[in-house]
Amino acid sequence: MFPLPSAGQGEGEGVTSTLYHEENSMYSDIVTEHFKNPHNAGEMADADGVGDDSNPVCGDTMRLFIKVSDDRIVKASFLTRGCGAAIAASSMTTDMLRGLSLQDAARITNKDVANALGGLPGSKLHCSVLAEGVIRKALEDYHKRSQS
Amino acid sequence: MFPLPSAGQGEGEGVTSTLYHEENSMYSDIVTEHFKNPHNAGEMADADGVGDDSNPVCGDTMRLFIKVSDDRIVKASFLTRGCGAAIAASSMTTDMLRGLSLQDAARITNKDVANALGGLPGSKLHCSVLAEGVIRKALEDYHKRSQS
Amino acid sequence: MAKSLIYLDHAATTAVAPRVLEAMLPYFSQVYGNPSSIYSFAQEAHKAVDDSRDKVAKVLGCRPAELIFTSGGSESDNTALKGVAFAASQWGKHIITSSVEHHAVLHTCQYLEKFGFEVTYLPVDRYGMVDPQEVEKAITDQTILVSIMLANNEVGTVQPVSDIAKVIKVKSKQIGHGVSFHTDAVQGAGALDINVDKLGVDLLSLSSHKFYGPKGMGVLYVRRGAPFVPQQAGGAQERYRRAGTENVPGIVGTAVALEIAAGQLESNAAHCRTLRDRLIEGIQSRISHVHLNGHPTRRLANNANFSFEFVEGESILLGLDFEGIAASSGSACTSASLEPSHVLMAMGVPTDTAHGSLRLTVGVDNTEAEIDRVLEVLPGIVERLRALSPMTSSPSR
Amino acid sequence: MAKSLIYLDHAATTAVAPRVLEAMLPYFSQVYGNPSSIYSFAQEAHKAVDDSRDKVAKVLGCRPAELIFTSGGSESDNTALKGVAFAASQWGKHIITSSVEHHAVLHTCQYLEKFGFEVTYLPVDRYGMVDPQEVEKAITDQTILVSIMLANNEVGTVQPVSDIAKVIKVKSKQIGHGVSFHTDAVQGAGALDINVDKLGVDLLSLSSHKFYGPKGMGVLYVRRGAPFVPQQAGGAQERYRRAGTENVPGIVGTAVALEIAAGQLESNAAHCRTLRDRLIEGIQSRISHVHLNGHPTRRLANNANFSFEFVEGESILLGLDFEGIAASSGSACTSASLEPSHVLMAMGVPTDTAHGSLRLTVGVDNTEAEIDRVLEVLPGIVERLRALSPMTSSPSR
Ligand SMILES: Cc1ncc(COP(=O)(O)O)c(C=O)c1O
Ligand SMILES: Cc1ncc(COP(=O)(O)O)c(C=O)c1O
Repeated sequence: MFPLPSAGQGEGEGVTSTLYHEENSMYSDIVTEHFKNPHNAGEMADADGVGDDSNPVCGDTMRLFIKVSDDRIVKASFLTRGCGAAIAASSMTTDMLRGLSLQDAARITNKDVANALGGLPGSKLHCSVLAEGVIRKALEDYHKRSQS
Repeated sequence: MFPLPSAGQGEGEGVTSTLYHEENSMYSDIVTEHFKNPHNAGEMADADGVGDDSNPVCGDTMRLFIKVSDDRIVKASFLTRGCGAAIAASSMTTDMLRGLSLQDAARITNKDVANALGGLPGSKLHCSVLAEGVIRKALEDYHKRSQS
Repeated sequence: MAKSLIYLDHAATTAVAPRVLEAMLPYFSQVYGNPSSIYSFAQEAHKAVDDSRDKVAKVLGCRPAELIFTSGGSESDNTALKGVAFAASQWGKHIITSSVEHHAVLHTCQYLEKFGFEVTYLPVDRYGMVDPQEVEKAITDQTILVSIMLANNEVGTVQPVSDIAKVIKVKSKQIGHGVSFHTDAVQGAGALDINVDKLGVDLLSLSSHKFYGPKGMGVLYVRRGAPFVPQQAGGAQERYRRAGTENVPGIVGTAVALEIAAGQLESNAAHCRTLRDRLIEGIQSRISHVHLNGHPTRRLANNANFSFEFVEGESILLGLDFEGIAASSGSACTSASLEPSHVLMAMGVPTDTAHGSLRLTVGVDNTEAEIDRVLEVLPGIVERLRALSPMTSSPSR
Repeated sequence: MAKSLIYLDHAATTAVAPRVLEAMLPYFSQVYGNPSSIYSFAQEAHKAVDDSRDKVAKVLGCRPAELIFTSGGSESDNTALKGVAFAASQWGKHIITSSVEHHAVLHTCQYLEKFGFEVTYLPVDRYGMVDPQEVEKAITDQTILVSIMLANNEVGTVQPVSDIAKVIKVKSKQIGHGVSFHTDAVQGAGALDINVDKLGVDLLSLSSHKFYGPKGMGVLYVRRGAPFVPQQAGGAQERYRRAGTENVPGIVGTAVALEIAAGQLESNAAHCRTLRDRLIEGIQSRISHVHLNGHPTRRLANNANFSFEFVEGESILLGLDFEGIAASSGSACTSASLEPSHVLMAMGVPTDTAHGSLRLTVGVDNTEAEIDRVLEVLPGIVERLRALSPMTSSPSR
């Protein structure tokens, strides 16, 4: 009468492996500092590219603004609704972008952002993924605008 | 594939109700005293009746000797291999029997023995049952002998 | 740890009260005997367990033998549900619970689903309340168990448990077999009357660290005669219902803590209610675009739960943390699951709003000055975060 | 409690060591945060749990993530068996264990039998040893789990666990699917090497109060990749493998106790062996009709277990108790079940002899003087009881 518990209950179950926050003894000093005093926060009225992204599950929402001159990012700013890691990742991203060529900017990965932050807890890595997302979208937006 | 756990696993399962030793905050002072200094211990060479009984599960074994005169028990002694409660119950039983008419002796129940001991823990009540058993058997033995 | 910590997360856990710790201490290294051993030294420990059981029974208004000491609220919930389900399955395999239960109940239901049980997850209204009539409607002749919490851990809503009990009793007669009623009273202990007969429940879960007792200790009440299969097999402890050498200091601490909590129920509630209301009024008057989650009146005396629009709950927590204030959130980002609080979702709170939730739960040691400090710093934190938010083009702050 | 208590029941439980209690104390009322909370105050508790896990992992030679903190040896055993059985049942429903396991294993097997699992209870030899070849023979293509204890709690016999592991590995390849190997190492911790790779086990149970840690705490090791369904559902604690707010002081105490135990393994064993051998020799030379139960050499350094003919074990215990000596028995009358020890029965000890069993288990704090005191009083106690016994018409005492 009691059927076999259906598959996916074993160790392999996604939930067990992805959500473990063993390393999550919370945030590095860099994250804390960027959260407390975010760099380059705010709208940029004269942006050349804007990237919007959000994580449908956790609801974090980022908007990245870039100002480009001679294929180089001369200014970047952000608006973010999200957890401490999301805000710090946004702030760090704007710092990292400033002065980069568009090519180099396109090469920034979520790992780079997380590393620059001195690491992120496992359950917060999706925040750096979001940062990578808005970089790509802002660059796309810039390219689209400059083509038209 | 997993069948219903078979019946008898619920609360009613004998094991749950009978073996609880909640009250078993161990022995009364009377039990302790009788265990330390058992009364009327030892074989009685000239007994008029001997009763043997044992509990097949816990292995406790009692032997009760009685000396009868004018339908009255004038002396009782015991040999017991058993726990503290069993030894104390044996000792108490010999005390209780002394001076009783055979009729009154036949009326002694395990409850009487347990009560006289100031109570027994639930898991030790079977020791007083054993005491009742040897009384009956010793009386039977006496009657059998006196008939022959 | 800042010396000036303002602890406003009593629903998450509480400190062991000094009197409780004091009562526990002798049982670690002095009266350390195993309660199952027969020599007199160990019988002291045995007696401590018995006495503690008596104390807890007094608070719950039950027999000592109806209590099982467990390792916490989660074990109590798991054991209650599995214990009844596996014992009563000959009558049916249908379980009713609510969509706002603690995960210890909900995930156990999911576990049982894999064994062929069917579970109805009842909806709640916008305040998080279960409607007893919904329970009534949901009961079928296959129903064996209903589990509805006494008070919600996130939003503090107090459920109409005794009304639900009445409904179950009537229905149970109609369908011709018993329907056991379990309540997760983990958040109710120390705040509400948990007399099992007044509540009308057959099983009830407690977790000691929620009422100034030790972590890793709980209680499960199982009414005499209720169907129950023990879920931890082994030795004869707890009347064969929960094997394992007893956590003697934990049991002693649980009983003392519950006794104190029950004795101070009224005064604690009054103290907490004053602070909570000061918090609610202060926040609502100082910050715009804020919603109080949970029931306006039928809520735990110590619980204030808000949603702040345009911002994320964890970032508020972090902001408070840097001010030495400990709070909680039902927001996605504080949990490993990333999902927004299932409780707020069930209450129909919009996802975006749910993400901005903050829970402040006060306790016996909190002061008005502490509340005022929160009211001083919180508006600035929210304002700052809203300034960062892409959702507030120009929200009226 | 007599001041002069001579405690010789370390297999039943031990006192929390002073250093262990000291390490635990801050986590009751000071660093009391809930490890799942995100503010810095609670992260201190989180870190304490992480650090403790690392310490335990070091002793077991495993990854920290392979450890689950539980509420004791019984929970560890129950969880190990059910966790594997319910996860691996697609490969088969056959479990192998021995007839001398602790009830936490045996009764869990019986629980699983009600879910359609089949259990083979292997016999042991007269010393209580399991033969690895018997394990080999018992494995079928339906076998998913073998559970054999590291050392027996009653007679101290140490099982050939690593040999059994080898046999299982070979057979497992033949039948084409994994066979998980669990060992109940509750009596082994602090006495034997419990490195999981050297032992070759996939799951291993510990109980903290057996090695001078707190009661109500245990550890379950589950090798990465082993089939496992969590048995306590709810929050995300312990990697979703065991829900419930962590018993932080208990976890800290467990780790410190295990660290100390592992560090003093050799010296403790030597100390205990000396006392134990003094006890064994002294008793055998002073009392007739006495048998040493268990293996003459492959036994725990601290365990001495005897059967005294013609008398009942509990009465000896009681006699010793009045002399301030705490001991244990496998005799019927000390257990609620009345049955004589299933371990002695499985070893083929005659029922009558089994009833007269006495277990003395020494510990780090025992002294030679204490042993000598036992040797002084025990012969008189046995003699007195034999004089009362109907079985000794005139035994040569
Ligand atoms: C071998 C063995 N396994 C399991 C247990 C159970 O441990 P606990 O009572 O701490 O749950 C014990 C101790 O009683 C034991 O000796
Ligand atoms: C309502 C409710 N039920 C159950 C639990 C689980 O309790 P514990 O974490 O002590 O196992 C909690 C607390 O986390 C709770 O708030």
